[in-house]
Amino acid sequence: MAEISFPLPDLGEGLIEATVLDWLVSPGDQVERNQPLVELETSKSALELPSPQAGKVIRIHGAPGETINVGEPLVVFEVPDNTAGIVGTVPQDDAPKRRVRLSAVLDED
Amino acid sequence: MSGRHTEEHIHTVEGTDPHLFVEVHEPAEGTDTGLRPVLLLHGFSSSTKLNWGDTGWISTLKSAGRRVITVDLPGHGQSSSPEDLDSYSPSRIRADLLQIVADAGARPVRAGDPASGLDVIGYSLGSRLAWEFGATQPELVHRLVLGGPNKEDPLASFDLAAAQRYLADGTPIEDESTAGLLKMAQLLPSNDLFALLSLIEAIKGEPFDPAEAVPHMPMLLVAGDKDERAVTMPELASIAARAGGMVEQLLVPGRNHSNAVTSRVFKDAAVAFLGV
Amino acid sequence: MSESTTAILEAAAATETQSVKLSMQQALNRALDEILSNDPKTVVFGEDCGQLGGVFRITDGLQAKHGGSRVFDTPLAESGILGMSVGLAMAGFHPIPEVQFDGFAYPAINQIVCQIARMNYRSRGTLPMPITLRVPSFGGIRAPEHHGESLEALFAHVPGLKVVSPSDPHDAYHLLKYAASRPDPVIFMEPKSRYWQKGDVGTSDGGTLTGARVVRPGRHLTLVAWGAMVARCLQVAELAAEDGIDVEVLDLRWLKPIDAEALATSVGKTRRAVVVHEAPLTSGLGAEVAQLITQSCFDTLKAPVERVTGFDVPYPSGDLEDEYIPNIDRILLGIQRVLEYRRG
Amino acid sequence: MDSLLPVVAAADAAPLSPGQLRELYSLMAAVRYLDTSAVAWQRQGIIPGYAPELGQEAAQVGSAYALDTARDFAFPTYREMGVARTMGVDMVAYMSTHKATWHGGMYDPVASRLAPIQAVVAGSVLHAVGWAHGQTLSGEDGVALSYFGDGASSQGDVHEAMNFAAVMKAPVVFFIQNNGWAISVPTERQVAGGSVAARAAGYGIPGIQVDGNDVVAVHEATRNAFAHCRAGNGPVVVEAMTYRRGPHSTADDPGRYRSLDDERIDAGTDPLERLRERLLAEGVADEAFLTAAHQAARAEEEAIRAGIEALGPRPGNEMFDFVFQETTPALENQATRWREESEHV
Repeated sequence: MAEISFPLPDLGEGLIEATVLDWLVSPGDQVERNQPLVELETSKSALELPSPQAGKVIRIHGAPGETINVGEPLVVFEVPDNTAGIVGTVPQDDAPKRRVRLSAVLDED
Repeated sequence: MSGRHTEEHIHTVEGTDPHLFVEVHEPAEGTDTGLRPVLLLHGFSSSTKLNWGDTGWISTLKSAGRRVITVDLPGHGQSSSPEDLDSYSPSRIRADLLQIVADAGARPVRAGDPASGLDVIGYSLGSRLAWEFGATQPELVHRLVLGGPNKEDPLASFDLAAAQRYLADGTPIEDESTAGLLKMAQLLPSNDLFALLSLIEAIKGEPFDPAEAVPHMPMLLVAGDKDERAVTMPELASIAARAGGMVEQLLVPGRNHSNAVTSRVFKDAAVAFLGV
Repeated sequence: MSESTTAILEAAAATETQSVKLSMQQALNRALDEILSNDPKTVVFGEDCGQLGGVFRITDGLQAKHGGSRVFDTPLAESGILGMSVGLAMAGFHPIPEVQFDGFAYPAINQIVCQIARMNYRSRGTLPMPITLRVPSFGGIRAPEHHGESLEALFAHVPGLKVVSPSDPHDAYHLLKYAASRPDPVIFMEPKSRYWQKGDVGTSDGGTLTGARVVRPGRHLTLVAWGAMVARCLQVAELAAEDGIDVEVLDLRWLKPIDAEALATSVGKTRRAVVVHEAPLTSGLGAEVAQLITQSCFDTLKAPVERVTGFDVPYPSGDLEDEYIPNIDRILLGIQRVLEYRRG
Repeated sequence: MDSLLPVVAAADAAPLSPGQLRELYSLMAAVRYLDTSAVAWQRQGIIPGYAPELGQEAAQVGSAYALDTARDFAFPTYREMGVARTMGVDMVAYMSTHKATWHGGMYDPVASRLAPIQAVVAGSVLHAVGWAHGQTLSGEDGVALSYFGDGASSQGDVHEAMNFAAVMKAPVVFFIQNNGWAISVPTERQVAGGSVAARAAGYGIPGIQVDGNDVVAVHEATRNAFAHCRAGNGPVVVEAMTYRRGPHSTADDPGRYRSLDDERIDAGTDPLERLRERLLAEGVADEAFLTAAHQAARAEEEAIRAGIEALGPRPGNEMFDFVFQETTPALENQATRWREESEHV
């Protein structure tokens, strides 16, 4: 499993920080891409930040009322690091199964 | 942005087309409740995007199976900024809204038909417009949700002359409310200050008088418990109740006028209140 | 590159360990990163190679680190990607293009066969083609049509091309760096079913990078394989050991040039050989390998060289993949046929 | 002919001087003489085959004359003898491809800035795009000049090349000699959409058509296209409308698909004759100059023919020597086997 940190993005028009209003997810939650993660307030507006990706939330940064700077970690996801490409599945190395038994007399000449 | 862009609609009101930016957002796939559309009216110096998009309202309503009509008020968001003052007057805006929702398919309420009628959610200035729209369109509007509402429009007491002096030569504005509203408007570089001042001037010509026309449909009033602009919400509630309407009030703990709008408590209450 | 990969690599660098545990995906990513850092003339490109980092994430993070002019997305046109590589090589660059899936090398065959393979020859050595064409190859991931093919014989048959396929993360890392450092075009066939398994990658020393490699020594029989089949042959060798048969596994690695000497040495010792590949039987590289072994070991061979391969059918759908790709029992049966063979 | 190119491209370019006009004539005369002679060489058994470009002298000489061999690079097919001659390529080394000496000819493509001769006619169009993108990546200002014909324009690689070049804003001049014929198939049954230049619009790049039999017009159009590319504006399509007056190759019989009358009507005025009349009318050259130019062309052809006749086959070991930069054991073994079994020393 790999961790992917999602930093507070630039929320537009030169904002450098945002205040956490309320978290909409908790560590351990499996979230989908675009699912609301957190309510934030900037000097200009309040907004809901959608998740940039699917994954399991393992850490969140900033309790309600705390301020986070743009670029600082906001949420850390855990994602499987062996996802297949756009098609197919990741093969598993299962214990080898056999039906055939070798039965040969080796003439060691 | 999903949604059908209907800017090509050609109906004019009073002979002119106000060029308001309208979008219709269909319910999320597989969730359609078949309920009437919801019209969203944003606040002063905001926009559909800021007030309803970024805050998660549109996606929340879509996920709840609702069809959503959004409109940027004149001089806001992606709507144009007409030069004539009349385009900004609340009465003209109400007329435009009526045309827009009709074009978007809203039909008068018919008993037993959940698809008929129109629900309206407003915030701040949008709540004032929603109140008046409900009061003047009793056959169309089914329910109202008013966020951050005030019995007097703060824009009515805006010191326009002081604002213009400040913009011209930097003379400080004495009135705190005026200074605050102007600061808010200036924070967003995309705002058209001329248009916003025109809107204020037009509103001053038609100040909000909630008792003059009172909506009779059920309404939900919501504000942050730290919202200083909505301290008169209980008075508004009693005006509506006295007129015989069913009124519910909700205070969102810890929130003020600018950040109550994203609150899940607010959204959940609105979705439940309108989901009948 | 994911945060964990970076962390692993940084930890390795900090303690100066000689090896790190990486998947082939991560090993290839790291090799490309180092090639880009060390050779300013390298350019990495293909469909979705830039922003997305490739559909298998082999180029993940490289555009952000090395810039959009060195790692970039191309339009969806394989002939264009390879033809452009020719021009870039003519302009002095060292292109590392990617064909997203093996089956999409077919639309680029003209540029690969008529141009990349021949420009050095046509120009009498004045226009070398130092192009490393990365091709996610072979089956095993239940992918749709054209997303799992075994084209090694096709490429190996073309004069002017070299062909290599790593079987584990260590070789993937070192062979890619080696291939990219050479002046001739190399088709680099990445066994996509092995992208995710981790292995030790010795970062300081790659060992010998030309020729084949004995991945398991044995006395009684040589299994010759490459790409994803090497891991399967290693499993077979362990099972054969249970039955008292000591199997040597030779990873051919280079499919052109084939290491004839390694074949002679291994089979000269074991005197029995089975060659295993995913590609169809007829005119597959197994025939070439069998001929090379026969040439060098005819006098001492105890049995004809056996081939355990895919069939002469289009690469089948995922549901039939296990029926097509040589499985453990089919390889064991091939071994049994060789062991049972008696002259006359 | 219409042009979508910005006027700025041509603004700083002076008109061709009398000296340059005379040089163009000398080049075209040399090319005409060598071209017609090469057909004769084939009849005489000096070379096994040749692809004539009779009638395309203005298109080839006029376009290549705009190329700066210090920084640009040309990508030919196999019918660009006039381009090679204009670029100053050693013509014995160039014509050796038609002697069947070596596929790409014996000239040095790197030094001469002319890519090896190419029989897959659209193959090199993508190479031009790659080379041009390399100029962008290196921050250099070279321009790739890609030659192909109306026939090659049917190849998918030409579409991919134009799309890639447009997406990457690569400095490429796609120079099409529309000579009316892809072997036996006329343009109207080869090129949909009216013209090759018309396709440029689909890629959002300028496409111009030019009278390919007017060397001055061809030169100016190409020069403007180069300026457009060099200014960082991306690729340009130039379609020179000309006529293949001869057969496709010395093995081709045009009588099977067009009549002599067709040829007379469709070919228009001979481009060499057109330039001659212009030079005389404008007083840029006199009969003495023209006579001298033809004498020089003849002398040049004789020297080239002597060089070609003297050209023996390449040593057989070169078959093996140029496959790779780093040969393989198998190839070495084969070379050894060949030497032992086949080399006649």
